[in-house]
Amino acid sequence: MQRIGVFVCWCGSNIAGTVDVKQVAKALESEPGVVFSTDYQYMCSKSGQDMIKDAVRDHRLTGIVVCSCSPRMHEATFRKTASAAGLNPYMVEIANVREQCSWVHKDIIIGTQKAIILGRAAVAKVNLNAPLTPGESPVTKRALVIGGGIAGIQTALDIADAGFEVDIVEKKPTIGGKMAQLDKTFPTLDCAACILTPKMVDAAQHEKIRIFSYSEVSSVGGFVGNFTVSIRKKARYVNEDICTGCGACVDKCPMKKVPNEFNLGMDNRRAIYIPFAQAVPKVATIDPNACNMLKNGKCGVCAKVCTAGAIDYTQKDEYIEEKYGAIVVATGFDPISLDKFDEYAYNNSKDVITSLEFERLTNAAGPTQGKLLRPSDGKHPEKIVFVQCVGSRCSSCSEKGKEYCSKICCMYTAKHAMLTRDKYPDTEVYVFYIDVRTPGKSFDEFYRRAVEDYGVKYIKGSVGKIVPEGEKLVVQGSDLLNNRQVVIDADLVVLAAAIEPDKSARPLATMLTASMDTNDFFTEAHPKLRPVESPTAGVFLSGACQGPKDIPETVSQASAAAAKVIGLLSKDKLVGNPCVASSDELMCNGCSSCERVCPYGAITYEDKEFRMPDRTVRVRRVAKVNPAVCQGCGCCTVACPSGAMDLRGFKNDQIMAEVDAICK
Amino acid sequence: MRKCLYKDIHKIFARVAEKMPLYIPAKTGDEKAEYKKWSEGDELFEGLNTVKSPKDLFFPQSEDLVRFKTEGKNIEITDVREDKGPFAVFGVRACDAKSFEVLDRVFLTEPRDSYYASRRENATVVTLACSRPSETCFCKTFGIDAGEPGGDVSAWIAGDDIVFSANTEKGSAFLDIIGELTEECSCDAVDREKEKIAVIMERLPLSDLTTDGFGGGKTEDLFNRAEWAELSEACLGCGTCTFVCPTCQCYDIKDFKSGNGVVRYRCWDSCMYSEFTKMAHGNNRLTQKERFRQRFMHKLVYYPENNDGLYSCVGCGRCLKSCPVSMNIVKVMKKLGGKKND
Amino acid sequence: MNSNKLCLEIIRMSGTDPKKCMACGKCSATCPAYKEMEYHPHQFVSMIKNGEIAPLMESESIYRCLTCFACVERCPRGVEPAKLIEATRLAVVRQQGKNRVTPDSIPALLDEDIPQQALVSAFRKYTK
Amino acid sequence: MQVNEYKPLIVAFCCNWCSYAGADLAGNNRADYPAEVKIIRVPCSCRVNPTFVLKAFQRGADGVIICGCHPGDCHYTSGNYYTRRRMAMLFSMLDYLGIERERTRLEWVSAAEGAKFAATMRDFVQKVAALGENKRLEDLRCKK
Amino acid sequence: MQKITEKHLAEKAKDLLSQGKVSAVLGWRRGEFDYDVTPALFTDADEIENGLVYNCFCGANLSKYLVSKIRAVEGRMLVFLKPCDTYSINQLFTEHRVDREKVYIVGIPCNGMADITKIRNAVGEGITGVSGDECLRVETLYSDEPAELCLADVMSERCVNCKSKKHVAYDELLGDEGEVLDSHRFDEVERIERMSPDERFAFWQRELSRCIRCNACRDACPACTCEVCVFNNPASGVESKAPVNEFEEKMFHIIRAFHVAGRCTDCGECSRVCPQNIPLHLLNRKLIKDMNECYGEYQAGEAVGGVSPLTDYTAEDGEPGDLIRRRDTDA
Repeated sequence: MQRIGVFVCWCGSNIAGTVDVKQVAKALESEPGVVFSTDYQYMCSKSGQDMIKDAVRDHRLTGIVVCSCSPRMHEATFRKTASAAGLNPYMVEIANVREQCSWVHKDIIIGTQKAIILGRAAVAKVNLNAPLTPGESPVTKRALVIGGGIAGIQTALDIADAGFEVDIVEKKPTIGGKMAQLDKTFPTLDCAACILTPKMVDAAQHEKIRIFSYSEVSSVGGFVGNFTVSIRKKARYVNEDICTGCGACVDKCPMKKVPNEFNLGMDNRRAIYIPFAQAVPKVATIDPNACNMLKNGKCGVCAKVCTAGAIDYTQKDEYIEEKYGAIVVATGFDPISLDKFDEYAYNNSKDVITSLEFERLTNAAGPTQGKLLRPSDGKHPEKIVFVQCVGSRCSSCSEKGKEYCSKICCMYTAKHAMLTRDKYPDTEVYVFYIDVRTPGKSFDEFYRRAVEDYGVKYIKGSVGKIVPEGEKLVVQGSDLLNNRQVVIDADLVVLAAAIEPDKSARPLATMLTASMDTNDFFTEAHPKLRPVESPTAGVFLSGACQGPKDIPETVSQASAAAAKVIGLLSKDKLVGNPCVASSDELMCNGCSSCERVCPYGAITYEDKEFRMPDRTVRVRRVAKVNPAVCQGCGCCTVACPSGAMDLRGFKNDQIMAEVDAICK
Repeated sequence: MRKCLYKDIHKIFARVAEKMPLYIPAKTGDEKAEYKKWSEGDELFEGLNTVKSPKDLFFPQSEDLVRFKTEGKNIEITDVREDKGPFAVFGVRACDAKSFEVLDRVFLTEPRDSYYASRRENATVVTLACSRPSETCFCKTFGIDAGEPGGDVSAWIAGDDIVFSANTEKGSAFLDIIGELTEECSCDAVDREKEKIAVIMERLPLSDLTTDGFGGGKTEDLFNRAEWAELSEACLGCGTCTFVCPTCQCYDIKDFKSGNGVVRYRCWDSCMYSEFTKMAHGNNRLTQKERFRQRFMHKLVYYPENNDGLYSCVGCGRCLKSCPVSMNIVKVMKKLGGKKND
Repeated sequence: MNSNKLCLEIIRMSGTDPKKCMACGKCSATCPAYKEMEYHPHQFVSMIKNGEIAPLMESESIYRCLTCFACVERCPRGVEPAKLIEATRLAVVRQQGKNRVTPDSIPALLDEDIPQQALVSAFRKYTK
Repeated sequence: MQVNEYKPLIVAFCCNWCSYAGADLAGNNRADYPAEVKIIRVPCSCRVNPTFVLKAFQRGADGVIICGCHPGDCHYTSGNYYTRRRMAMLFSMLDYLGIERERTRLEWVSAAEGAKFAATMRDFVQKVAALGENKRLEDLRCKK
Repeated sequence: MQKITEKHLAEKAKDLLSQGKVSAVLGWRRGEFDYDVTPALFTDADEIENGLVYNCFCGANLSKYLVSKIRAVEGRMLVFLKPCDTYSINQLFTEHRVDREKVYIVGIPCNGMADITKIRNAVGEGITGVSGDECLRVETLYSDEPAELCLADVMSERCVNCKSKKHVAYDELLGDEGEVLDSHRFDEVERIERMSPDERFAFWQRELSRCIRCNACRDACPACTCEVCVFNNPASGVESKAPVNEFEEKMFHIIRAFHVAGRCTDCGECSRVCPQNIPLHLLNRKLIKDMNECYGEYQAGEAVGGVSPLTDYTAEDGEPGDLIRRRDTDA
């Protein structure tokens, strides 16, 4: 049985004005468990708190009920008071007799009656309270960033600058991501490589940053502060530590016809290759699907020419296990496949290209050394049609397109159109648009310049079909403003393909137990207030893996995620919320209902041996709640059919006792 | 003996109901029947067995015993028993009438159960002989004569008449109440009816079932028999058999916290439940096999051992009809009866 | 029936939802009969959405639509303009005496180049 | 309100993050609502077990209202979505059993909606009062 | 179509036992009468030959037994499952209550099970023999001529509205595969929905007041496999052993319906075993119907794994009021 002290606060006249506090204190004195009951002008004042401390000592109180303002105001205060008096802070309950009573009810009789009932409910609850101790878990002061694009690089740099070790895992042979493939960046038109490559170098040279390129995460265990991650370093058949990146092997490799993925297959590379000149790490990688030596043991030229002796055909995939306190997902995006959009003839004509391909075509380091030439015949295109919203905002064709707006296409299309007109003023440039969406600093001005200063012809409407005819592409579209159908004989068509999360994100989300939306973008812990955190504690989101983003947005989110990680890693220990769910394994059926509704992936299962009453041993699957991950919503308690799952601090019997007390 | 036309039975009911509440078996839905308080329009259910037996009238499924009321730190205790006064129950079959004897031996021996006793004393039991027993009936196994149903008044439906015969003082008083609706008669028609019943009883599929191998003193023979495992394997552990049984008398006393006090009540319990007689150390019957065995050992061995050979099964056949998995005392008796563990 | 009610009826008959339209114009961009039509597929969508049904019902456009369903196939929002046009045509045909083709008019239409099947289906489609 | 008017007993389960804060705001704004409403704080509306609702009726409540964050705003991202499904099923089931549907309600009240909280409570109390005492889900043992 | 009889079942069982593929067989054992068959575990061929039965009284769903029985057996257990029983077993697999690897499922066809209460109502007391399948010959003590009954007329309520003749889980099938049926199983629910609230209240009051809380519905239910049922657990706040009053009667059945919501495969065992013939399946079906209408068609146990409507959500779900209002406008 508890020994409960009741403290009724006057809050000056705030409560005492419409609640007879003396009567409340007196009425609650006779409640079961109550051994002391009093009232005071300001319970939250120092003398009020001292009064509580004295009463705890004098009356050997085990529980406290404060009838005062909202617990959202002073629950923490009184918990500290209890703590100072040697009580467990969770033995305190607040009856909210100010916001819910004196402030909303004018009549003192009614107010007093209700205050007594609210007090009674709090007493009933405290009678069933149990001391709670928040779990503590140590924090591994290292972070993992998954994805080495601009988002991952920025996050890693910020975390490392704060003094924490960071590992970047990048699945490609080099970091840099999509931004490395871009030519210029909107709206300022500075060259992507010029602003990105210094950051790549910074990351490579940072003493706190390790880059695992050509690597993938293969499994994730543990929880916030204590993740264990297994990283698969794919065999690149080149000893990274020795390779100097001189490129001699690349020059001599006889396998010359391997499509170059960095240039989206618009030119070729060798079987041993360095993706691009500024690659980080600048080491060669052998493509095992193209290399003759690896495929049938014939060749070995690269090993012969490598003076450093870095080539190692026997290299195997290597698994590295590391511990981290925080994980940042920065897996980025990809343009969608356009295979299913027959009307655009993407698969029928080399001269129908995506915007990313266009970036490579105009990039000085691209397949045409920056000259805008048609992929089919290398001629200079005179009429170019840009088509926006290809696969975006597509609500009826989920199997081929995306329902959302890809956000960045309007701006890069304006950029492409403008740059084309700038470099080749003789070119006619058309842009088919549905809406031009340019919210962002200097964005609309940028688009207007394309129209007004560069004479790009924007047509409000869509393209219905593109038919290659001879050297031309016949583009049939609608011009809605003039209510006519237009036909343009174009030389080149550029499709602004929708973007989607990288394909590796889904399996990664499963490993991380991080939730995703229906489009496979990672879900935020709160769409407004916690936009860079995943609902899974310790997992943070950076860049386009969370939703379509342009570079400035990506970088700011990357830094924001870093700030959250730094906040987490600067703690020595994580003190959990003790009001977490816990499962009574004797009653648990192991049915997985709770796991399915847990937004945090806090529930796992284990097979446990039970000694049955008849002395047999039975192995049963039971749920386990990780208190460091559980946030205490209690959703699982209702999903649980057997009632094995309960929520500390808001236990079933506590809530039902409150119901009883109120309905008494 | 007194008789009246069976089609005028409702007049009898009306007359009795003027004097005291009358309970008769009546239909509750399309298919099942229950003992219920008679009111105008209710018709006697002519089938044999109600789902629940009439033991409900003396030992209801749940009854409040006492109420504790807390006011602040004071507790006030009130006896909340309902004293219903005299009542009559009509249409009780021989097996159910016999079951009262089984219950009496439990509740009326010291310490006497005053709740039960009061209802028994207040009740006039009018029985009715079975002219069309069911294939599940086996009262004969326990020496019960379906043609001599007993109780305070025995009744037979003989031809177009219903014939009454008082067995006790309460019975005579009952016949006085219905006196002017009935006329004196000889016992010839009843004797003919009894003979008919005796013939039918012989024809029943379970008429050859005997209690050989059971009874007091057989604990050691039966307790460790291997067959219990197979017999109990389908048992779901529900309480259907116990709750429909006229002789099962186990109950639990529980407290219900009403918010403004405590209601102490008792309710039927079932030895088939895993929580039955659960104690601080846990449960003494650990598996369904043991719980299953308990129920039948109690009916066929322990009870007769302590009650002069009286079995606490009356062969009413309710459990045969109600068990969700069709496991029942007949199957147990056939499997274990007459054999020794060797 | 007033024009708004008729529009709702046409929407119901077609089983489509013109409110889903985002005015991209892809239906009209893809339409092979565009030049033959006074009102184009996107106009059907927007006019029916806005309750302007009379001009459409009076227009020859409803018979110029080839029902090739290119717009249905291409529409990124699942609005399915051809179904709206079809429903409009039905609404007209259902009116008394509004059969587009009568048995008498068939002989005049006979032409070696027209497959007989086309006539049969036109007859089915354009009459009550 | 008149003195002799029938006063229903209302149990309101409020989620800590939105609706309880909304009730606090109603208090801050001195927005009047009937004293028959008694609030029980839960971390999230998804903590409310259908059993609690039934228990409240058993104990003598005349109406039960559950308040949570607006869909999409749940502090725990998805709790209120589960609540919505569970309560839709519970309320429908009660309706199926012939129990007055106005006795139960689910409302979304944000921390900024003090006025909505008060108005909702006023409306709910009025609707429940019009039904009179809860007879169809009462437990006579719990009556005084 | 080959007709599958108990002979085929027995052959199959003996076959698999002798091959050592299974070490025990879960089936139905012959009783005293033709209709009182009992679920049973067989381990040798003779027992199977003499005891195994399959007729229109084998209504008992054997899937739940696996939860407890499978522990007692080394190796795999053969279980005979009717189409509707296979949904239950899938649900048990989903909930990790039965290990798939330890079960060998032989799917058997089912033409609907007979309800002995209905037969009794038709022919009266004293049933001494029931034979036949589509057409039943019922012999009684009180009539020299056997009565002829059509199975369809005395079919269990749940079989009248059979939802599926298709086996959704099996290792082997005896006979031909059936199909999912358009069962009209919600017709009765709709009929109740169309009643006025007062009529509905009276209807359920009448039905539920007969409850004797024998727990047969719960103990037979393949979804009720909790280690400790809340109604047996004093700490749950709802524990009770008797239908003390109207509230308790309702509370028990509402909570039970909720605990199995989204998990109930609508196998109908609850109603079959109820000694008082309370149409308990109409509570579960109501929830199934509501969930289907609100959250898309869902059949528990149709496949292993996945989420049920109450462990899932979409942002566009309707509000509780919408559901009831919509019904009002429909009515």
